[in-house]
Amino acid sequence: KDAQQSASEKAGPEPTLKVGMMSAVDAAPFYHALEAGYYEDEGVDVELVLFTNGQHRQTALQTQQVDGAMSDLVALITQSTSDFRLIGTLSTDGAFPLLATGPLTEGTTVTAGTMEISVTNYLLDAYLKERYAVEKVFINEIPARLEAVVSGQLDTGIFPEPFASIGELRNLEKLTFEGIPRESLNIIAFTEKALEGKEKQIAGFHRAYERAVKDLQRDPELARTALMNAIPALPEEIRSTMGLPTYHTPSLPSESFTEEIISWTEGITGTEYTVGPEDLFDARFINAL
Amino acid sequence: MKYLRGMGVVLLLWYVAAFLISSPVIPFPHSVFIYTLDQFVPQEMHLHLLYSLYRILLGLFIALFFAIPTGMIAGRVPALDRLISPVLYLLYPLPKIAFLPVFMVLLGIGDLSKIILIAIIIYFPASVTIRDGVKEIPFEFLQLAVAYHLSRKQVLKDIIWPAILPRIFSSLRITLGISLSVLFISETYAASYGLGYSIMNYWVMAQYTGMYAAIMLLSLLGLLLYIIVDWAERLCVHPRANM
Amino acid sequence: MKYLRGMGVVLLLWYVAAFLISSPVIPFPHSVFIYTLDQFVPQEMHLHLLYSLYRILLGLFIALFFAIPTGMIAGRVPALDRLISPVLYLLYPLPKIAFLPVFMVLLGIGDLSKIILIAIIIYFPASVTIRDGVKEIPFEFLQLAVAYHLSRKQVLKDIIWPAILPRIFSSLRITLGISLSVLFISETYAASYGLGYSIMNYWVMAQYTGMYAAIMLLSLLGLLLYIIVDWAERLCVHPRANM
Amino acid sequence: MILSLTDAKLDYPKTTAFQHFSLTVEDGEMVSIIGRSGCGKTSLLYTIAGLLPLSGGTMQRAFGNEGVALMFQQDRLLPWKRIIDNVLLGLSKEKTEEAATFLRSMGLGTVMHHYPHELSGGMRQRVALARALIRKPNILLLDEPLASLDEQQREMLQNDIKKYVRDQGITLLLVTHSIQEAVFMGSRIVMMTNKGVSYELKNQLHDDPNLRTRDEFFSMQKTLRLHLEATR
Amino acid sequence: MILSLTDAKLDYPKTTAFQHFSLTVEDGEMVSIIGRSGCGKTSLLYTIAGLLPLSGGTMQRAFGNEGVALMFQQDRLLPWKRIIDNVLLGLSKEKTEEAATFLRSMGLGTVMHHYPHELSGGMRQRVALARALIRKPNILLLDEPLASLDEQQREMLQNDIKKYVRDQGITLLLVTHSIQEAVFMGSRIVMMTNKGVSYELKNQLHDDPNLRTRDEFFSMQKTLRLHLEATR
Ligand SMILES: Nc1ncnc2c1ncn2[C@@H]1O[C@H](COP(=O)(O)OP(=O)(O)OP(=O)(O)O)[C@@H](O)[C@H]1O
Ligand SMILES: Nc1ncnc2c1ncn2[C@@H]1O[C@H](COP(=O)(O)OP(=O)(O)OP(=O)(O)O)[C@@H](O)[C@H]1O
Ligand SMILES: [Mg+2]
Ligand SMILES: [Mg+2]
Repeated sequence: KDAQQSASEKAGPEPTLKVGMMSAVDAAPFYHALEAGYYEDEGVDVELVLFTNGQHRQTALQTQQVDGAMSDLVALITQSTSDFRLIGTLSTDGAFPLLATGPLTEGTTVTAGTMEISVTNYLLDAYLKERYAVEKVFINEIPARLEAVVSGQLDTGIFPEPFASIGELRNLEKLTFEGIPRESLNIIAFTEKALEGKEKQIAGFHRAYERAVKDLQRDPELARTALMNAIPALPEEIRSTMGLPTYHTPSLPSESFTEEIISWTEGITGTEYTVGPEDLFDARFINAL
Repeated sequence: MKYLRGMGVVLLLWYVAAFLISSPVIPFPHSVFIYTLDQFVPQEMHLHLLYSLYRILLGLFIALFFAIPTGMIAGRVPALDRLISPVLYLLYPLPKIAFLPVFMVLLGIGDLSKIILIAIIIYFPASVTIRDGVKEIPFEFLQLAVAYHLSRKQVLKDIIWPAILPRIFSSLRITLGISLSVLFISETYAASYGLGYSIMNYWVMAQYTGMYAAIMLLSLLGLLLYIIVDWAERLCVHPRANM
Repeated sequence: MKYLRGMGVVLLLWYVAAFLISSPVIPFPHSVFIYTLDQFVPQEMHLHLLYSLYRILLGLFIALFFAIPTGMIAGRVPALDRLISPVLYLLYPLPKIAFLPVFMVLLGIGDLSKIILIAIIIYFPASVTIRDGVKEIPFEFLQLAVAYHLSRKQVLKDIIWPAILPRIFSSLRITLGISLSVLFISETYAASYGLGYSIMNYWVMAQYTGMYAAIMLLSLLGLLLYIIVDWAERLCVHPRANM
Repeated sequence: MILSLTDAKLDYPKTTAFQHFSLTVEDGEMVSIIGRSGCGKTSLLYTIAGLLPLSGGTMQRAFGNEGVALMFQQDRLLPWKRIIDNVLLGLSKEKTEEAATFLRSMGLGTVMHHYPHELSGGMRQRVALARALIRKPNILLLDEPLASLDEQQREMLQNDIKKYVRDQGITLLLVTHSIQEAVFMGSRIVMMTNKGVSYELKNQLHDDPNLRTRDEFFSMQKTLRLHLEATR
Repeated sequence: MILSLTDAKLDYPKTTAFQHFSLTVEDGEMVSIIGRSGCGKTSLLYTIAGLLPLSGGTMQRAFGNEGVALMFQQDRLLPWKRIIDNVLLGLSKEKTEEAATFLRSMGLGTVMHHYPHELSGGMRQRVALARALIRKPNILLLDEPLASLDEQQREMLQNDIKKYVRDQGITLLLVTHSIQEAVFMGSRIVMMTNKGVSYELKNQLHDDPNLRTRDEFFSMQKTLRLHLEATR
């Protein structure tokens, strides 16, 4: 009966590729590709599932409710020891400014809000460790973190775009750090099962992404439009103030950068990860472009 | 209507809080009203409401469907209670949200998993209240049932059920509140309608006016359901020694 | 001890579930035990437990401190009930997590805000149960109180309080479960100890064995508190018509 | 023989309700039980009805639990059921007309559809009585069925119950505080203390329609009264 | 005059408990009230105690609510309080010794620290009686205080109550179904129906220590019985 079912699946319409999205600027190319019909052009049926909670998204990915999702290097690394192998296939571009009530005073202890096991924690180190003594406070929920900064409980906090721009509306100052990080930590990850079973769709997905990125590189307004349309509840005011990243042509993190993140993650979780870039990434799709 | 005054009180509290805190995290009621009329009403407000209502009612129904027998058995049969109660006590404190992964594996991310999640969350408090209610049934009535040779079914129908009916309504009120306030848990994943979904969306964007608009609707939905429960109780529960 | 059998049942269910689902999202009990003994016990398990316990007990205490009078007044004075009940009905369904920002603004990010958050979450179900309990006090006893000219204080002490004491224990049981299962909400921000915090962290790392170890501790903590509540009830509540 | 207790004993956690109690009741007998307040009469009826197990001694019953109907000393009406439904408790709806007839004959025709809390104490007691009578059991246990009624109604119901029980061939055990009632209703009057049966009297004139006016009616009462006083 | 009702009326939602009821009670009087079951006696006591407002007519009371003590027809003991504490309900702990004395004199010395559910029906009634008596009110309202007691205890308590009430100068309103009791206890016997007072009798021999053996004792009972029959 199972065989029958899978046979009919093969014979029937192409299976949908479900990819989990977050309300972040990384999502712009994916949504632009959807609007522009690039997935259809590639002959893949892509469904973008927007999550409001990163944890839920990650869980949906682990339990194969979605085939792939926006994720990050730290998650890939920490989960490499768990029983969920997630494979990164494509770096995406995000922006993670700090928000503060004013310029940070050098030499003092800066209290900063972030999430413990996440890229934002790494970035905070990367941004501030050189010049400030940083005292981290872990507040996972972004709105709560924002209020902690606004009300002066914290000196600063890290916020992904477009959220940082919303914070700006509350008279906070956006602090950006050019050139940090060297490479993007954000990545699209797929489950092993999806990589096996939906190879064709994933390849098309990447091609569509490449096309979309080219569009966005040409006209950043397109990214703003895609985000405004895709993400519910985005205030109209931030359409123009939203800090967009440079959308790069599809790539994967370099080996050295990956090693750096692995050792940083080891420091945070106190666990040793016996993985290398080759275990974390699958470059097939990038290479095929 | 008596509920209007209560709403007035809440409104007043809200104004006072908004005034005192004077931060966007508590917007003023009027701006929330305006937002609701502007944004919610013309758009898909009814869809959000209906989806949430549907999930809650079904969740409540499923939970009570299992909780009432559990509570009755645990309350009536001490031997089984010795087994059931520790199980309830062990499972009740589990943070249900941490079982999201299990839910997703078992039930996917569709409506079913949302409804079951609500049902499971409220199953426990409902079982515990009903069990406690059954244990409080006056011994005289149970002795009467023995003396008059009531069959199991009759004991249930004529003694236990009417005796705990007020408790069932009480537990309905508790679980209704819980299910509304955890709606956002079940509607944070893979939903595109529902008040919890709206609240979450506005929340992650720190759009407090919109969030409060959705919360206000949730709260009014709650009040409406409560009015219905209170009214149903007046209908179903026997009149008691009065004045 | 009777609780052991219940634990056996849960363990059995757990094994069955783990076997049937056979996904890492439900690890087998023995691996969780081993993990607990290996990782938790030598490290800071007691700190996590104590922090959580402290927050829960204080939260419960504060909630009941306000809920008992609210419930009593609403249950006794119909005029005030007409005001209080709609307010409760309107505020109860609010998703408390959405008010996290308000908490930050008002109470900061320290322990106080966590405790108050728990207290507010359980204040509502506690008030509603107690109110319903007071409304169910047999009219005969209230009439007796009038006929024997009991002062307000005496009515409270001699009639209302003993009559609703079982209800208070019942609501304690409900709110205990709620407060344990929402612990992770309050411990997800600015915490570095607490079972909710551990659960969250393990979850983020998809370390389900560790997560289950923390959940198991939470569940055992819950059982322990329940045993205490049951025992306290047997001590406090008058013996009733027996056999 | 429908019921026989031998050296029966019933203990509560703190007290012994009765002990050394022996009694044999023949089929169709009407036994009145009298005794001081607290001597164990109610407890005795509970044991016979199967609600409490004996702590000592033996009991033989020629009927199952289904064959007993017990009217409790307190009315124990279910507050959530109308009067007529209280009477019909556990019975099929077919008996509704019969229940209504019972209630009407007890002067409760107008309150049949009221709830118990809307009735006076005496009315409630009559409802409880009707609830027991309508069952037509093998053995009927009445625990002070008429205590809250006025003398007239009492006499009337005494007559009615006696006739009904005799017509239906029911065996009656009646606990009462009224010696007059005990003598009128009982073909045998058993006086109990918590140490067993202290005195027994056979009422030879039990079937006499003019019993109430017979001299023996009063002399039997007097005898009982004297014996009761002696047990003080 | 301590109490006066004029054309008093009390309505329940579905029934009228009583109407056209007029009664004046002098200070220190002992009034027995008799009447058929359901005629409104309990309701009357409730109005006098201030538990229910009249629906019509007027009532004058020369005492505040504090001056009344009502013994309910059902015992209404609080199940969570020990017997002694039930008696002391609302009173200061200083009265403990007095309460114990009361209980002992009623034969309840051994169960003073038990809970109500451990007592027999008659024992409970005595506790409720003790609870009312210990209050020494201006006016004492007893609703069938001795209905569940055996004849001996009944007579003994009748004597005790009568003596106590007279010694303390308490005004007594006693509802009873026993005509014998009504005559023995009452300096005046009032017969009521739900349409008002139907008959009144002054008991001239009320203070006579040998009342129980006087012929008039029986003839008064007979008169009342006849009148009661007439109200059928
Ligand atoms: N449920 C109970 N638990 C403990 N003791 C009880 C219980 N019921 C009765 N008793 C005790 O048992 C004895 C007999 O009680 P029982 O009710 O049988 O007396 P009774 O003869 O019916 O008295 P009454 O005429 O007052 O109704 C009493 O001393 C009483 O205190
Ligand atoms: N709480 C109540 N609600 C409605 N009706 C009531 C209530 N209490 C009594 N009644 C009705 O009022 C009438 C008088 O009742 P009451 O209890 O005063 O009678 P009573 O003279 O005390 O009778 P009894 O001798 O049987 O105790 C009855 O017809 C009864 O049905
Ligand atoms: Mg008895
Ligand atoms: Mg009465």
